[in-house]
Amino acid sequence: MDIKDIVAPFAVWKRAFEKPFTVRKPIDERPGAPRYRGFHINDADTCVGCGTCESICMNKAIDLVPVEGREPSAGDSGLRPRVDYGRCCWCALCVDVCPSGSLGMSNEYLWIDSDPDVFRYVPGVDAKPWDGAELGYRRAEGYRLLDMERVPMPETGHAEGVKSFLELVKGYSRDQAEREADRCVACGVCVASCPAHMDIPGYIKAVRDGDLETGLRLLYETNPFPEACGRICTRACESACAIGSGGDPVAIRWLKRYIADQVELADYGKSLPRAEPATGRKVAVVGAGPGGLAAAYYLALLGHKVTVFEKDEAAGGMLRYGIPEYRLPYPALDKDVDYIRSLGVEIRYGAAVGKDPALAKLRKDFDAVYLSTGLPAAYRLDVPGDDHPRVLDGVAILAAATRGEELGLGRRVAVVGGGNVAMDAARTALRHGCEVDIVYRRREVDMPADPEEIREAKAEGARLIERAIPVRVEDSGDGGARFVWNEAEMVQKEPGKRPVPEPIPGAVVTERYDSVIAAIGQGPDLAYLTEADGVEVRRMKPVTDRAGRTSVPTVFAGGDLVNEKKDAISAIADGHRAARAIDRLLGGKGD
Amino acid sequence: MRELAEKLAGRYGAREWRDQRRDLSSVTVDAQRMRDVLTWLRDEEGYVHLAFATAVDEIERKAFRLTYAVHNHGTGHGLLVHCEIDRERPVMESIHRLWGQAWTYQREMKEWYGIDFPGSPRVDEEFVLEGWEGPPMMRRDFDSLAYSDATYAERPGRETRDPAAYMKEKLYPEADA
Amino acid sequence: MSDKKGKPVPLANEGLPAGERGLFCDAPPREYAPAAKIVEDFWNWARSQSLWILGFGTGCGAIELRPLMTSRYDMYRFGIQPRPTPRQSSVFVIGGYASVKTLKRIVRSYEQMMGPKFVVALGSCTINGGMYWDSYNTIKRIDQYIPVDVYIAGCMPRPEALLAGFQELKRIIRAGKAEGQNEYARNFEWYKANQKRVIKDWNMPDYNW
Amino acid sequence: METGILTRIGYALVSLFVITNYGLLLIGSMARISAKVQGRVGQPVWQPYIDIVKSTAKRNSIGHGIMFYLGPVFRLAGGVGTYMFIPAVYGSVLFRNFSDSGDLLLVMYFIFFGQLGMALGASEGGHPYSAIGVSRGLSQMTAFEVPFALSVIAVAIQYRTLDITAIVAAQQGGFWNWTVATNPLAVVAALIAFLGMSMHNPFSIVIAPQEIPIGPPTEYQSNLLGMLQTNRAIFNGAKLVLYMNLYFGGATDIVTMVVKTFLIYFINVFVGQAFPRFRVDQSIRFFLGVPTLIGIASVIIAAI
Amino acid sequence: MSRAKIPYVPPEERAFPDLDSGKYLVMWQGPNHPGITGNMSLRLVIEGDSVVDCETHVGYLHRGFEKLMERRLWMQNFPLVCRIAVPEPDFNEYCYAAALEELAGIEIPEKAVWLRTLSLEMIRLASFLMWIGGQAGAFGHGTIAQWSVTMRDYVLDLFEELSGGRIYHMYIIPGGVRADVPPGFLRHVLETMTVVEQNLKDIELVMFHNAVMKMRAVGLGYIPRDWVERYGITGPNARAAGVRRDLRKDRGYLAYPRLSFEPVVGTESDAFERARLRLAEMFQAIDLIRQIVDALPAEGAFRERLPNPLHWRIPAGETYVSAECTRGEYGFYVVSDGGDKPRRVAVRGPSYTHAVSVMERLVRGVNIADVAGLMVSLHTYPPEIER
Repeated sequence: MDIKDIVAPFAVWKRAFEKPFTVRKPIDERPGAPRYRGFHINDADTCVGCGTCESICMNKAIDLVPVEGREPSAGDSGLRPRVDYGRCCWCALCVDVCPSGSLGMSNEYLWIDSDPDVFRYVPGVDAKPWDGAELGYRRAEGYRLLDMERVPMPETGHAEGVKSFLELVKGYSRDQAEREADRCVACGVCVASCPAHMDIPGYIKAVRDGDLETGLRLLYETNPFPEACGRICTRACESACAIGSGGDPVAIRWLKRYIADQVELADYGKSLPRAEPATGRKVAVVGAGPGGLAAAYYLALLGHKVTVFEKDEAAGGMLRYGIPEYRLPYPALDKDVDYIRSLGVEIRYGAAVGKDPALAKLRKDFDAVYLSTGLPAAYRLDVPGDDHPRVLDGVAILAAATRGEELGLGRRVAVVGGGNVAMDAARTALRHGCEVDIVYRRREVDMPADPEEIREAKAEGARLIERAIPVRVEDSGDGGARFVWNEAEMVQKEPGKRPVPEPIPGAVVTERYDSVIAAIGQGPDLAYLTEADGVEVRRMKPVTDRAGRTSVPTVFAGGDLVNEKKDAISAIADGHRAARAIDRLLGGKGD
Repeated sequence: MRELAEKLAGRYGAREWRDQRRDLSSVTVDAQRMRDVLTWLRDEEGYVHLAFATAVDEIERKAFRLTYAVHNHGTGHGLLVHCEIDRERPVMESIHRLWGQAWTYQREMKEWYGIDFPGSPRVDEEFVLEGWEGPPMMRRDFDSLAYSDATYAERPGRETRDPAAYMKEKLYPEADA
Repeated sequence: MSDKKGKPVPLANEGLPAGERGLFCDAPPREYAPAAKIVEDFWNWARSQSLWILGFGTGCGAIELRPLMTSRYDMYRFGIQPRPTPRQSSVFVIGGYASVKTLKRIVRSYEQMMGPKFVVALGSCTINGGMYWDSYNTIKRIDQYIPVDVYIAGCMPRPEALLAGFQELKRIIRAGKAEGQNEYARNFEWYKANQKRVIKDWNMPDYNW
Repeated sequence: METGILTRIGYALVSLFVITNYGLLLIGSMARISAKVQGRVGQPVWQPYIDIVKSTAKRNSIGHGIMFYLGPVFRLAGGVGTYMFIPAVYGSVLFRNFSDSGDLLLVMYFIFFGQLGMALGASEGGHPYSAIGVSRGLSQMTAFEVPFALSVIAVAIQYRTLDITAIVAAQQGGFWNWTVATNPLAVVAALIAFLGMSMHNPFSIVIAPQEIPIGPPTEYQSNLLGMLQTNRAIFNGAKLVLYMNLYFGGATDIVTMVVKTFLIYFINVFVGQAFPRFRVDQSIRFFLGVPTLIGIASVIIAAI
Repeated sequence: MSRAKIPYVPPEERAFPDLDSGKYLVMWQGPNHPGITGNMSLRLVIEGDSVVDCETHVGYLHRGFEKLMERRLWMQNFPLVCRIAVPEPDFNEYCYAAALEELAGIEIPEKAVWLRTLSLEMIRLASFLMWIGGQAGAFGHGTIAQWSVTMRDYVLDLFEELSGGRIYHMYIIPGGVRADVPPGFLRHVLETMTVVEQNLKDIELVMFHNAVMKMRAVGLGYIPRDWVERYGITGPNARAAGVRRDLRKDRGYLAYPRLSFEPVVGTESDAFERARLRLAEMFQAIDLIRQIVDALPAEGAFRERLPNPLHWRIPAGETYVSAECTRGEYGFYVVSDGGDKPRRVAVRGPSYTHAVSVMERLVRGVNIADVAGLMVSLHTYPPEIER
């Protein structure tokens, strides 16, 4: 010990002459850092109520609760996360994981109360002083816990694809499928949007786990057309996908296709339920489209004897005759149909109900009849000259292409319409070497067709003419037709409704085409419904309840014939519903 | 490292040598020989540092897998020495005379897994728990959440909804009807 | 109240060795009526301006008490200071989760404090279990076992939040609402029953102050 | 000038009141100075008042037998007694207390008295830390009493009286008459003992929270604690006044008293902030070492 | 100062004093005791003023982490692990993340390596700053504690800026780190380091050239050199005993091989030496932080893409990842059975050794006033003992 040891400690007094370390008013002077993980904020309008925050929270601090004034809708469960500050640990994993990016944290950290029951609130709904805070924790730019980018689907390039009718989309490999399935957060928001309410999270989990048998079983619970739907479904589910609220939605359709593609038809029986013992009841299904066959499948499963009457020479309806082969190859569709037939469903081809046999006979011979005849009659353009021989029917063109007939479209083709049929027709025409213009009344964004279809049609060389109101078709005198349209502008007539195209006076365009394909919609052909059948029809549709019951107790109807959505999956859902209702009618339990 | 692996295999019948990293390997020996192996490793091979000892409940195999992590400061190599003991009558030889801190790990394993180490100091005393009446809680068949729910009161008023079920209830309630 | 075999256990200090009996109280706690308004108001003011924290770091929360009692935040200037013995302390800061083993010490320390005594509970764990909601060894709600005056949300609450919590506590004390001691006395049997439900080896007298 | 006994009692009470408040404010302000060294603002100067009011306002209290209650009473008696026999301000009627009735030995007895009373009471509390604290306190006290006693002896020899008033009187007339100038060694020994007496670092082991929370007063609470706190103020004041009288020429007016006692007390804080604390065996060894030698030397010097 | 060497007694050969003889007093130190680090307790048998026998009692902070981790997803455990050692969560985060990355075969980006190193060194500094306050406080030097905890707070400010949390940073996430450095952060780091370094110099002057401190600490808690292996002592406690062992050098994880530093080694192996060694390590940490700030890549990714955390499965396997924390070897032993939850996570906290076996040995014969100082000088964080 030396003298320094005694003197040096007095150096503490140096501090007495310096500024104290003390923060005078810490509560006011020290706000949380710009990145501070304080209390939660949520943009309740961006939030989709998927509950991923709830799933990731290891503290079970988050509940999904209904909030006032917010009802469930497509892609929004209507629920909002409620945080329990009796559980939260402020790890912000919920913020990092939030697919929509609506959840964040303010840098506010003061919440003091004597009542322990108050520490729960729905951020963004229950007003708090830190609502809308600028500062606070947000997930790092570009870094999320969830992968927001879809695993790219291997496809034939456009230049290559347009040359043939070979399937463009090649399908996921196992690794790709599992990676894509991994992106799903299993929130289940998509289920409501699917007309058939398929167990989407369930079969995606099966893909992830590599358990395709379970996956197939889940698919067939609600949809006996996985191969077809896995390719051409309008996939309302993907629009509703929570991951899609902040990135690419999970490729639900491709995953469905992956399951169906991977399992051989011969192996279907291993995982799918067997039909129940025969009930001895007979059901007739009119129309072997997706809706009719779906009904047939579920009825057959329930042990009923099903006979399907199909006017064409092959089963599949619009799936076969309305969708070009490059989107849905026939072997894939055959696989679906063959499995349904393997359950004992009998399909009578070339049997146009109404002519042979009559509906009345079916009603007599069978215990129940399911009408699923779809919309075979194309709408006309409804302009002067629409009876010109070069004005063709889009559906008919597609059917002809399916049958392998010569289309004879010529060199330049106009496709009028903006729906999927229009796109299919246009792309089919492109594959026949035509130059194609797609003429549509409104804008591209207003087109009812799948955006992907539009994009691909354009990529394959179709020219898109927007805001063009058809005026008339004239004969060009050289075997073609002159198609005249009036350019239009979009006018917002009523607030809240979608804008309406209004012709611009004088802006009339005339183009010469070899063919003008009208693809502006189809209507039903109800000729087979006679007065005597007693099925009430209103606005060209049989009147049914949600289960498909018509005014005649033993007659049911569904699919495009009655359904507003007019897509395969809705028809399948109708078929399934009707099958259950029919089963109940026939004395079963209906499930 | 190969040399050590061969020596261990030759002398003590060690098996399943696996190199996890450049500086970490694992090996399995018989439970009866564990003490000898550790003594040999410590005294002859320079594995003088016992980093930790713990157990893993291999409930499917009805066994406890004990892990002793020893470290050689000279080579910087770590070795996880495993052995398995019967889960029904878990008894293991104590190594508290080899390392001065080993008894604590053994006490922990006794309390947490119910593995007995005869002769280890204070091994029968409670370690971190007090008045514990349940089974050894680290065993995989002990359900912590169920115990917690049954024992400790929770603040009421929590309820959550599954988005899919809620949407079904609101949007298409008739689907099952 | 009954023991494991269903035999009723009287709520008292029976069963203590004769030598130890003198060390403990032989009557349950009683409620204390406040003094005349003006006197009580003055006393409450003094109580609020002289908060002595029991220096018992029961959980993680103790970590933020260190900054609070040192230069940066300097809680002394608000009349708050740590005190090593429960006898002299008036505020018990429950620093987050309480394991069963600690809960026993919390109860005992709390009972040894002289009234009026106040409890500040920090963080999620004291409100509804926090991170350890599924742990076999931590209680979920501290208010089942001792009365709590102020809760501070956070994990951990920052020192500033603690300070704000103490300000709130002061406000409550001045308003004469911090009557945890009386509440404990009033619901003594309920609290004891809750405590005994989770503290399995109850080896202390019921009246231990 | 002889005043009536009642008047004197009245004066003494006023004096006691003043020293109590002064002691409290002194504690408060020293806490602030300590805080400054530690880089913080520190508690309000009047915080000790609030603490006492708070302690008194406690609703319940726990006793451990009659000695437990008597402990603080003895301690208070020791504090008041010490003060009562010291002239706070030399020549002042109001602040002369009963200094003419007692002498230095009586005062030293009172300093002990409080400690012993406290020891008895604290031991009664039954807390092991109290007992340990008490034993430490007493052993440390015996140790620092050695240099202190030696220094007092030196002063007594130097001024040939045990009457404090006389000692003060002898130091009047400027700095060079103060003991600190005439016998600096005695002052050094006494000041070192003072560090121990006031239980500041490095001699705070008795009430050290980290080592034994918090020593003798572990079990004391409520109004008993309030009493102890009050006594701390009085006792501090008394000791400071005693030191001022013995070594620093006393005070002839209240301002001088305040300044001098403040500075004497400040020495404590000055040292206390710089050092950690001794263990009790170390502090005993320390007191019996250099300070005792200094004390002996001071006695020798005084004797010569 | 004489350095009394305590003869070596194996743990099983305890004194077991006859408690009924009336010679001894059983006294509990803790859990409610300001001289105890954290929340644990020592059952001391004392004779007069010195300790004859000691039993440690832990478990007051037992939350069952290892059980809870088996119940939670791999990613969900990441906010949990940092609570195991409250004053320095980052080592838990690093060990857990590194173990997962090793098992899952993930390489983290270069920038994350540096940011992890930065955060580990910053928390080392913060943790030591808190410790030095505790050490000074245990010997009664409250002034140092006041300063150093404030200095720690300045370092915590940096963490708050970087990670958004003061105490629980949850910054080192499996796959990398949570966020990039905010603008101006590195400047703040350097400024804070200057302040802390200046203050540490003051502390060095006051605390390490202090007669009373030396009297208290020199010779206290002497750890013989051969105990290091015998008890598995690591970190500063081992280095103070003259064992040159530092995982940062020996294992060479993260960016440490690219930093220039030498492990500090002591000789005297008592409380004072350990304190001095830790002070030197604080200066070393400041130096390392400056080196890291210089070397930190400005650009680049800081996190690797991970599978969806909700159903992340890690291939079956096991590993043990250790890191040099302020108290020694901190390690995570992680076993995966190929599922989405860990099969077993065992945490090796250095306090396990220091505060139980070594503490029980060292405390015998020590004055009860020194128990607190001794305990702090071994650097104990009870939560990592009981988890």
